[in-house]
Amino acid sequence: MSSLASEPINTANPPSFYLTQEHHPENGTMLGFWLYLMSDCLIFAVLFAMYGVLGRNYAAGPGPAQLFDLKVVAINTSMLLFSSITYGFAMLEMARNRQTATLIWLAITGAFGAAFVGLELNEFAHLIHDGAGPQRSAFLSSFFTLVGTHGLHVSFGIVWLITLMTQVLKHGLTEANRRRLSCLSLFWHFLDVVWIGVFTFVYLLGVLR
Amino acid sequence: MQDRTHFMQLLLGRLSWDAIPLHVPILVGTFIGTATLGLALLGFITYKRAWGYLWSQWFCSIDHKKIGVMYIVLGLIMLLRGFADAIMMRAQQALSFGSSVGYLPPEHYDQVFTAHGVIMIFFVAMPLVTGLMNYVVPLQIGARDVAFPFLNNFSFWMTTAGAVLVMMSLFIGEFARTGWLAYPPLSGIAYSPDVGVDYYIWSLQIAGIGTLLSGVNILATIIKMRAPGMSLMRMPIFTWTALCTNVLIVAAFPVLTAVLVLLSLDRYVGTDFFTNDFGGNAMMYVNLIWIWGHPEVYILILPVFGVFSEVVATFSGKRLFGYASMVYATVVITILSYLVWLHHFFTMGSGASVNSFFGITTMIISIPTGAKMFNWLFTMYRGRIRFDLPMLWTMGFMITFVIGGMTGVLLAVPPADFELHNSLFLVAHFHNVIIGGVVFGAFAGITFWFPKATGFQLDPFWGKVSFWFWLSGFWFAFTPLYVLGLMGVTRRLSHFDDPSLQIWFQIAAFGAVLILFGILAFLVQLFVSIKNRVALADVSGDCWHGRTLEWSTSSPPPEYNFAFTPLVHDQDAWWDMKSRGYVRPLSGFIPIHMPKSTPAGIVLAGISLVCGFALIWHIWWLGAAAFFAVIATAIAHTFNYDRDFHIPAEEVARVEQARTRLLATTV
Amino acid sequence: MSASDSVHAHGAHDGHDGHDDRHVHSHDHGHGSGAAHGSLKGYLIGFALSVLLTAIPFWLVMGKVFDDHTVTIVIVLALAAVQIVVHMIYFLHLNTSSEGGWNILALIFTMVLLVITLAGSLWVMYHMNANMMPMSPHDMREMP
Amino acid sequence: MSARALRNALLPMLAVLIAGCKAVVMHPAGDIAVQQRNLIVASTFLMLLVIVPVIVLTFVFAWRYRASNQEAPYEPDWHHSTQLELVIWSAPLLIIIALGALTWIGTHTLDPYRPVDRLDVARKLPADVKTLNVQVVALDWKWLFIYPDYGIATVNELAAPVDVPISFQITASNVMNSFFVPALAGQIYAMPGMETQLHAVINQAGDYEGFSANYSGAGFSHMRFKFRGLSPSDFDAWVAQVKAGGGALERADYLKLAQPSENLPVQHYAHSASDLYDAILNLCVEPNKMCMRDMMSIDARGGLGLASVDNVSRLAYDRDAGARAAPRSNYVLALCAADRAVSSSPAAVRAASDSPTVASAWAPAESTAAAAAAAPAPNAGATRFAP
Repeated sequence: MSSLASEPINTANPPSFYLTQEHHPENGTMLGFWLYLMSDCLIFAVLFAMYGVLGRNYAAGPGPAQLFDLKVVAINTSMLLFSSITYGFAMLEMARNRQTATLIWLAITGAFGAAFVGLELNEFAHLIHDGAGPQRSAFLSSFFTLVGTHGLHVSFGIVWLITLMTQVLKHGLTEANRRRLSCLSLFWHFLDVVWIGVFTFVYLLGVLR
Repeated sequence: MQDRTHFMQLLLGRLSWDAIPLHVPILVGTFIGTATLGLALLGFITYKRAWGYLWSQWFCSIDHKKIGVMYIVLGLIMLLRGFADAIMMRAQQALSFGSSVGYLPPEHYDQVFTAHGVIMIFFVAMPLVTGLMNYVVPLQIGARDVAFPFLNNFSFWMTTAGAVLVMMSLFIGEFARTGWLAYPPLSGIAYSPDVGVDYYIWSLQIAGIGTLLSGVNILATIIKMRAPGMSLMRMPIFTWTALCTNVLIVAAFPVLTAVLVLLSLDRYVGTDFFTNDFGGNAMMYVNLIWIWGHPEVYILILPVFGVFSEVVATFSGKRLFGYASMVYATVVITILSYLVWLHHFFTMGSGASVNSFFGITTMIISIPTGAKMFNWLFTMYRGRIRFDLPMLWTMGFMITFVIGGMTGVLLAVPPADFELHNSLFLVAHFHNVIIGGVVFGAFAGITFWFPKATGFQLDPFWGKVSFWFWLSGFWFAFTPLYVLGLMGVTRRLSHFDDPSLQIWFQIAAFGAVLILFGILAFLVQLFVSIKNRVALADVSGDCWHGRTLEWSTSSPPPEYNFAFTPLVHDQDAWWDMKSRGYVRPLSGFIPIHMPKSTPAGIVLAGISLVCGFALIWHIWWLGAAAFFAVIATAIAHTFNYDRDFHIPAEEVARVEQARTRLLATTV
Repeated sequence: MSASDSVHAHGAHDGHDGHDDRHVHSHDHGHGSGAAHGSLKGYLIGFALSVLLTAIPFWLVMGKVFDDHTVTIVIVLALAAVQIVVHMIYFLHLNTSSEGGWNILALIFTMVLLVITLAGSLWVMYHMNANMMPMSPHDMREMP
Repeated sequence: MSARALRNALLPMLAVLIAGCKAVVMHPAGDIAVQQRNLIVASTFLMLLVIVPVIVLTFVFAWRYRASNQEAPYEPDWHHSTQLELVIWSAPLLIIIALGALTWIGTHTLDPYRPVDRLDVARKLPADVKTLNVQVVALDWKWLFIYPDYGIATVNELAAPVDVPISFQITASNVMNSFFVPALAGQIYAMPGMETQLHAVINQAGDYEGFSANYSGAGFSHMRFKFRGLSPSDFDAWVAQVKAGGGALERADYLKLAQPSENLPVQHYAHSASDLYDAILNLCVEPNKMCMRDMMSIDARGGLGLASVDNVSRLAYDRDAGARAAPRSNYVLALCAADRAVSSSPAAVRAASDSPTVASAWAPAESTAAAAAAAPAPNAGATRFAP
């Protein structure tokens, strides 16, 4: 934050008051996207707070210990972790300007993401089938909403991934596409971070109760 | 027959002819009036063959100046609606005593006060401050546009879509009858099974997306696009307050979005967040919505603090006193505003330690606010104060706002709040800060920058008429409410038994009429000024002897704002330039890189509106279709890589030469 | 919809400023797109750490390693916190200099608000529940 | 300037009006409200210490440094003064420190949950005084007062003897309200399934206004009651009169009473079921509902597991019965929920509503332990992946 300190004003010779060349301010996309992520982070904060407050209101119904299968969650988590590293590989290939390799890694990332969403949907379907749907108790409401919102983000990320792959195919690794891939990279890894919170607070600590 | 009704339900959801309130004469009258005016306006535009112009030059425009103006127009139009609600309430409360029940039945009156609150906060105050920030911030930091110009256009149209949805509730169905924050369980499906709360939810969600994105946008603009040399501590104070405001927007609106999602899940899916059933907890809603709600108050007031700072410095002909402490005060308020939310529900029953913690944090906010007040005072000290319209509004603010601040701190004392919470005293308090602060500030800002936006000044006579009506109207309307609050009269009542209260409500109604004259005088002022625009014209671009960069360019500024990006050497950059012999460049123009207009924003917002409407009425097929259409349109939009162009150097030269000629005529 | 569709895609212009050659030959400095792309080594370290930091808590809980739940809870929470930091550094490439420090500033600010929202809500709601819920004092003590 | 002249002319009139009106918050009749009033006055005075100078300075500076006054000094570049800044920040700071101390003490002494410890500023609490207990229920749109010490109940009328501490237990039937008698003490919310408390004392006999201060729907404006401060002998006479009047408030009568209604006249019940308030608070007045207390008790022990997953009708308080208007058919609800009504899973059969576990939830006070004892151990429920 060095810019906070104002520089001494040069009063010696009449200074120049304008640029004669076109001014190119730094591109704000990455920053803007980061700010969006921060706001998204607060949406999750609310959902976590909701889970924190209502997470033990089982309404005389089942609690986490009876509902969650940690094996499934572990597999799910590994899907997301793998997708993270493969997205990383895609970014590295992008930096090397290798379009096909980038696309392949992106596709693998998308597949892992889809597997994650699929497993999660399967879990939800089981719960609902057992009668432990989001309407059963405040605990289940906040569980479904928190985990579902994360899943929705991942699904949205997959749609976005496919869109970007199409755009890379069409226009190549242009500057704009690189920036978009970087944004999605932030988004994707951000979802990992949220998932760390989810599997810790909801699943692991839930089962421990 | 059975199949057919089932089919109709699938096709139209809950929507039927019953939803049109043909049996309510007030609404039918309003509808006829609105429709007539609307048709007249549409006819006028058609007659003038202005559709193409409006579409290409305004609706699709991504020029921050035009979007800023459109925000302000939206805010002013919605002010008329919000004020109509206000005067209806004042009339009802002045009439409805003893055997008289007034003219509004409770189910209508309850919609009126809910709509008044929602509209005034979300669709009047927010567009007005967002509009000012949109218009002024890029000019003040010497930028050509905002960081994400398309997003800006989209944000505006989303806000408008939310406003349209609220207006639709007037004629199709009903609005919420829950108060402006829609506390559950009252707003839950069990106690509000009709469409009102759904209108509330979806209009706020749609507008909220716009607000959030516009927050991100202006934030990125201020951080990334300042002119060379403009360090943070050289930013104009309005830009500083805009920075803090948008930090608050980005950090607070997600909470609102999330809370409303949870409420809508309760209503649509049958979850149990805020219900009495299955372990839900309605207090959590109150807790969460105020985590958004309190910063929201500062989202409204901070930018107008910036406006007042600019106005006081300009019209006192002085540098702002205590720039640094003003900045620190703003930052401190920004952070503290997150630590006070519980003071809105001291009476919900949390313990004494919780209550006193939040009470004291609330009081601490008044320290930086007080410091700001003194800074303005000492800016006036040893100045040469010109009492033009913006300064008048500022003076009105300084006198009015301190009283509101005082009653605010009073309400922050929990035991005092136990007596005054939910009373008319509270109503008087927040109108005192919102009218005395936000509304006066918006008018100060509008009258201050109007000549910049249009190239001619506002008529001072009608402006003064408007100001005095507003000021006296405010005091007439709200002093009685303070008194009534001390008499133990609570808010949101549609009928009273005690005849001795009536005189106070009549005085308050009289005050509302004065405010009505204030609004009318403002409209007359606009009309008269446009009519006399040649006489009121300002060709200098610097009619107030301004201090910041927006006054260095022409009025109205060219599309590209500045022919050359300014270099900043001091806090009051333009004042510094003027006092050190700045000479306007007349040659050497270069092509300027600019973003292109696009209809994507208005289209996306339009489809979102359809989506919201469909969800309100449970027209599931349409809602789903509109949702996928929004996604598809957004994706399609990202395939458009052709988003910018260059204004050729010759064009820039032509515009600048025209200004040179104009300037020569006046010297 | 996303912030990615900035119109100020200055890529082409950045090129005019004499960076053309650099642009073609070296992309690993993340020129233009603002964020560093990281390195293979960084990603692998991050991945290995994450796997470790994920596996341990799952093992602790699923294998019922400690009898005392409190110990497990503390360790699990600590590991989660570490893993979040690992992700931030190795995957999100967050450091004090990215975007002129604004990224980390925004993150810190968000974290502060996050703590306020979470801790504040829990504190407030705990008091409310303690004061108002129709439970016996005994049951209340059972609550976390 | 004419508007200001008008205002000046009207100010005396306002003063007369204020003097004439009954500003109950400024002239309360109960010690708690008196202390709250004192706090209001003291904090206002503290703040005026800074507000008045600001307003005066605003006018003085505006007049003295007006542009037409060329004699006033003009220093366009004067913009900083460390001493002045110190004053600017420290003056409000000092006032807030004083106000903060006042707040901290005031909030703790006037905590509504804290029993009163004096009758008024001059009189201590007599040793032999017996607190009057009142159970308050906010209904749609009237107030029910139950006097457990006397076994009586009233609607829209609350009576209490002068100089006797009153302990209110406050709840609501379905939505949030706020219980407020300005002359007696500050308000506190009344919320369904929750109990707030208020302690107060009335010092002067008389009839006072009481009402709901938190908007609760269409009949809100008429949700008012009389609060009668009576001398001890008058109060005893009043109780006797209520008892003589007959009428009983049993659960069925309560359910009838709880139906939405407006402008209900005062009603007296000579007898009120002793466990009624507890049932209202726990949302289990209707015989087939599980009490909130039992639900929470079960939850505190980890819930009932999958076995009771279909045990839902006993937990829906608003959804079927309590609601003011029947909710319309909800398609999403129908789509997402497993069809509980016709569920034939063994779990559903086990958790049929006559299972001993939950049937005992009927009697609230005693059932807690029973329900908990009968509940299966939290981890005993089969996980859904078990064969």
